[in-house]
Amino acid sequence: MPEMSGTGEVRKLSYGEAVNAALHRLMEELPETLVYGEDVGEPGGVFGVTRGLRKQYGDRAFDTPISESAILGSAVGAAMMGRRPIVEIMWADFSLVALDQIVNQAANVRYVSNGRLAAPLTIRTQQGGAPGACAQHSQCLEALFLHVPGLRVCMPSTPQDAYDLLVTAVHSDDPVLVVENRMLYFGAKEEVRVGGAAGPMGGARVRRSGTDATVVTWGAITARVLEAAESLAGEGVDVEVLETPWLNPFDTEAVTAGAARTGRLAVVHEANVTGGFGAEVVARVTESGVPLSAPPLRVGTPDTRMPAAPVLAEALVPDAARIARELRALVRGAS
Amino acid sequence: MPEMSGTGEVRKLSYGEAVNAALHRLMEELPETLVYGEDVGEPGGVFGVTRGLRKQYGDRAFDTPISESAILGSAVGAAMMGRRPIVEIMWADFSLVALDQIVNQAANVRYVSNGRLAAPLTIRTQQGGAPGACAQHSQCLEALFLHVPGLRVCMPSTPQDAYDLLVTAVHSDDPVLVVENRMLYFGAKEEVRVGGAAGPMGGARVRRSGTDATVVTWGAITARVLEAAESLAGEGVDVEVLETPWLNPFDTEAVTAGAARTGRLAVVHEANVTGGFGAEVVARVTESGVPLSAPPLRVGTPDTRMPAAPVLAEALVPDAARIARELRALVRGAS
Amino acid sequence: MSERRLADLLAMWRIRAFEEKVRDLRAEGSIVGSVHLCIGQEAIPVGACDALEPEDALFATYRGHGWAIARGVPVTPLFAELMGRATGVNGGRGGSAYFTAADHGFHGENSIVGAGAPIACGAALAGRFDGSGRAAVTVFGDGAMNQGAVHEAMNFAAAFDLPVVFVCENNGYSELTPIADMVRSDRLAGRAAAYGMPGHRIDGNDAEAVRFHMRDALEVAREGGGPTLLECVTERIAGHYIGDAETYRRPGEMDRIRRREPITRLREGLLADGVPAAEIDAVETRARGEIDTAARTALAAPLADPATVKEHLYA
Amino acid sequence: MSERRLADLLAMWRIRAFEEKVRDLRAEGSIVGSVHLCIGQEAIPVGACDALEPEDALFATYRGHGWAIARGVPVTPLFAELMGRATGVNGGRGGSAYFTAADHGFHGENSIVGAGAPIACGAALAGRFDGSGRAAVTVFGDGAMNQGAVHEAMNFAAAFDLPVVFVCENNGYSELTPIADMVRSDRLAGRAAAYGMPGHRIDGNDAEAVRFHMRDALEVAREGGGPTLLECVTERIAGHYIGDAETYRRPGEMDRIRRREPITRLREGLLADGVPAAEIDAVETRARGEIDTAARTALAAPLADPATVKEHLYA
Ligand SMILES: Cc1ncc(C[n+]2csc(CCOP(=O)(O)OP(=O)(O)O)c2C)c(N)n1
Ligand SMILES: Cc1ncc(C[n+]2csc(CCOP(=O)(O)OP(=O)(O)O)c2C)c(N)n1
Ligand SMILES: [Mg+2]
Ligand SMILES: [Mg+2]
Repeated sequence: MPEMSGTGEVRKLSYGEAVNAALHRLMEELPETLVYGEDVGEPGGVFGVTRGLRKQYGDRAFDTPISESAILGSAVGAAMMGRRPIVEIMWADFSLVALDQIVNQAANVRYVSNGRLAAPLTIRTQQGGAPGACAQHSQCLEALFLHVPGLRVCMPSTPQDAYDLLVTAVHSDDPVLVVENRMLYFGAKEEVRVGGAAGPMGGARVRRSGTDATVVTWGAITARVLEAAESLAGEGVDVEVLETPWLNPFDTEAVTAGAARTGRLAVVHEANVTGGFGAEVVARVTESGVPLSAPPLRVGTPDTRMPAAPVLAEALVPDAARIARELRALVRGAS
Repeated sequence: MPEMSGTGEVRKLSYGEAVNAALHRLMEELPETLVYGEDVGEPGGVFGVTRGLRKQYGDRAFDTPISESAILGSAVGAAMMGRRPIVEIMWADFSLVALDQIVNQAANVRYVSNGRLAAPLTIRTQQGGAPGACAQHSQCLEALFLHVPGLRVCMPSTPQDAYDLLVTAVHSDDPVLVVENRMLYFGAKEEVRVGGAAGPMGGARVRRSGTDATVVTWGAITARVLEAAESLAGEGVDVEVLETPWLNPFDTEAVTAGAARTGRLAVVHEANVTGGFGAEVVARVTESGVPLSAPPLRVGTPDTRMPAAPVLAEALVPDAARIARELRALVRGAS
Repeated sequence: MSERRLADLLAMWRIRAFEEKVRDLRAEGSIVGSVHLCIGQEAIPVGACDALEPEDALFATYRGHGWAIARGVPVTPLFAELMGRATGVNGGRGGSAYFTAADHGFHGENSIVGAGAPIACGAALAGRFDGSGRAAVTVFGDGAMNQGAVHEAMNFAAAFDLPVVFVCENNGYSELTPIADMVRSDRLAGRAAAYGMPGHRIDGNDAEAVRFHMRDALEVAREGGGPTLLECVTERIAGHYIGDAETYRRPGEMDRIRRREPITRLREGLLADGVPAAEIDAVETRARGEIDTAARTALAAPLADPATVKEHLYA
Repeated sequence: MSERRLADLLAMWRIRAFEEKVRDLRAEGSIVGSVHLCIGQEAIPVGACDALEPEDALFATYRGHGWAIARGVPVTPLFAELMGRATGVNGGRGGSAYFTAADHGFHGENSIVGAGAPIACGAALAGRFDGSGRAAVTVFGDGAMNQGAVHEAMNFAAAFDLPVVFVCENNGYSELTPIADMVRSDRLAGRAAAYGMPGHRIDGNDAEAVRFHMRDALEVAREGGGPTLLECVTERIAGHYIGDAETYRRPGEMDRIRRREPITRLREGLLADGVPAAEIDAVETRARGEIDTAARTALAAPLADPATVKEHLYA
């Protein structure tokens, strides 16, 4: 029997199952929700994440043509009219054929109408590297969306956050982009508290406490950062790992406080370095005037396209060993 | 009679005329060039910048349907086959309907083919605020493109750079985005040296030397930064203004050296602050470990959409007075 | 019969007088920025909006002043919007190209070519679940027919039988470029067949013809028959935007356009039917009077308050 | 006559044997990542590529292994590419969905649906200036017909009379979704009329039919007549990607598909014409032999060198 509590029930779910559970709950509790996108209806999604919705909610969950502008644009229009569409862009890379509908349309509705109209749509997508994936199916594009005022963005990396953030996103009256990760969908099942009240946006998660440096990270690479941190602990290097699954709003205070406490800052993301959101984090902390005992550090994928051959891709995307090496140098001083 | 010299001829040209002169020269000296886009042929462009090309070069300059994916995609294909297309996206905002062709296509060709194919296209666009312009015609989007490895990006603000950078871009074997500005097109005529050899990419311009702070900037706002710097000079605050019209490649060394010299760093851009390229500049300088006597400063448009009413837009986009105020506080310490 | 035509005339004169006033205000500097007038195209919004119900959703383009007016948005807040007043429909944030007045079933202009078409599909889709019986109308130009988003929207609406009317105002030009040079056939209604939906090429300078076809299309839509494409053939008397030098006009073109334009035509028809000239002219006078008053009222309103400029970015 | 059909059979067997080997290599882990097989669709590339000249440019999709092979790209570097070898056509950087071999007139697969269509227009445009006489071919699926970029490309090519052949492989599905549910009519060739270009719905499981129509379309294109849309009706025997559970298949569907698939059909035709079974079976044996050797050679080549991973981002 699943454990019951005042704020819901605890279930053992993988990340993908947690997304699915959130979608079922949202369809149940918010009759305005619609779920649609390519293959999300009858087939239940190419990753199985929307399974069961079509059967249970009929026309409120459906498949679409391969028409990202129509998917996103119709979500903007339906949201303006009081629906809460949850649409899927199968890979973040594909959003680039229809970015106008996110940036020039969804993000503008509330502001330009002076608050008289709103577009509370949720866009679910997933991104990132996977063994053998090609250059057009590997990019981490969160930085593009984080430069767009009016659009909320989050990037859960745990089953609990996958559940919670999606619930918060769909309850929000703003357009929200939820960036998932296909490598996480089929990960280990974890205990997930489901059914509680929708939480607020924002906030950081202290995934590990430590005193020698504050390492800010988000997305699937969080696991590698934690692995690196554990291995460093064995050497006496003790870093704090702060995951920021909400990137807009971003918890600048938590990050700055962490950096102030430890005196060192690193940001690790899977996206390529130049123009990545890591730059924003570094800029915010250094602007704050917090004294750092070492220059801030960014760890990310070098500025290249993404090769398909695993041996090549692995040479680019930071792994735990490289992350540990760079953090060690940050704490101990460059060797 | 125009002054002649070994490296060309000097002419009095406005920014828009300088772009036009570069296009004429490129059509003349590189038979592989094509110039096309919406209204660029017969009408000579909505800003008159492509005037005369159709008459002079016939089919090599032409109008297109309102089909940005077809414009950009065909430029990728033509470039793969040895042409040097120079295509226009009328406003940078419109690139969002077809970003796929820039990011997933143009930027990938050389890398993914392991150097066996190339896509030497040049994309000309223009961006930024203008009195009364609406939210969908006002954005400064350079940061989006600067997060794309494989794509060169520049942003000239003077007639000479408008000429030189375009010549360099079209001579380059890489895809290059040249971001112009419609407010500059019809500015004052200046002496422009035309006809010299195509220069290399990159480099920074010391627009003003100074000892109290290094102010990095690009685009149309450079003029406001210089105005602010001049007004501060009267108060004894003496800042260096470094314009970086090439943003990829970016002259990190020049910027870091400047910051090392003056001990203070500011970045001013018209784009909104969060996720803007100013963050990257701050990150690069602080990562370098250059000691700064004050926290770095970013000045940009606050994170909002862009309102049409001039009185509202003016309250957002930094003017010389605000820039001066912020730089003064940087140098003198916050008041 | 002549009563309805006089009403059409008034509705068209309201739009034309508005646009002419806008041109004046722009010239004198009370309005700044890019403005796209619909002079010559007034019969389309007048005929079309007459067929709409209050719950229907209308999405126009930057050339949408006439659509806002025909939909019943009061002209004073429209003028105010153009002049950056706090009392503007968008509080000054939208400007000429982004009027929005959802409370009048006017869900916004749009200045990205083609972007309104998918959005309209969504409004229609919402109607399937909210019991409103809503139909959605999206307006765009001939040039927009070549934009990917419009194609996707048409197929999306057709595949799902969404109650959408796609109104293409074919005025022969995309900015400064003739549509005839950009397509093999500029009889654009024919494209509807690609999506299995009906398409009609109609006289866009005849409000009555537009009204008939719009009613018909809406009836089909509300009965579950899905979308229709209406290509409304028209011409703009004004340039693409205020300031357009119109060097692309061919000899005699403007004379021909002026002979065919909807107000002149309707006036001539009314005269031929025996309506006294004075009665007809009184319509123009009345419209101009209303418009003058509205413009003056708008001009007297306070400018948008910069202190509020960061509000409403998020909920 | 039976000679050409035997040549077609060999060409189709090469593709099928390649794809089946890929499936095995993927199962055993020598290939990793997402792979889209074209088993069942071989007649289209075989018929079409036979009509191409060396200077023509071909743009395929992620389901493009067969196109690369039919275009004459040697199979060893294709296997090598799939296995991340330095000797791969892209040095291992492209993988299954991004084969590129410009020196063989194969200008690349593409894994963004519809993106190749505008790019092909550019290759055709270039031919107008470089004296090559080049035509361009772009291949995409039924689902891609609903993507904005394809629409823009078709109009662009038609308006400018560009020598482009748009090859739509209508295999009835977009990933896991039947095209019939996503359009009002899944007879997609009819859409060509929207652009004023010819469109033909042809038997895509008959290499001879594809060859005929491709030749014809290329002739029109080279004579300045502009683009053609060829809807090649086919079915995929494999899933959308390796690993697809194919739960969307209807009862009896796979049996029907197997009866109609091009290799079985051609074999039966040859038998009916009196070609000895042994001669026919020898073709398969020969193809499998070549493929086995190529796969072994590729597997023995060195992996791509990580030290080179940052090269060739810029000129
Ligand atoms: C995606 C996009 N591309 C280009 C433009 C620039 N632009 C604004 S209006 C226009 C012409 C539109 O022509 P048409 O659709 O015929 O409408 P009309 O202006 O004639 O009413 C263009 C190209 C834009 N706003 N959006
Ligand atoms: C722009 C874009 N949207 C979605 C996808 C995901 N996707 C890959 S293949 C595919 C189905 C394509 O169907 P079809 O065009 O019929 O080609 P087929 O796979 O049947 O050959 C989809 C939706 C993509 N790659 N690109
Ligand atoms: Mg038009
Ligand atoms: Mg298909």
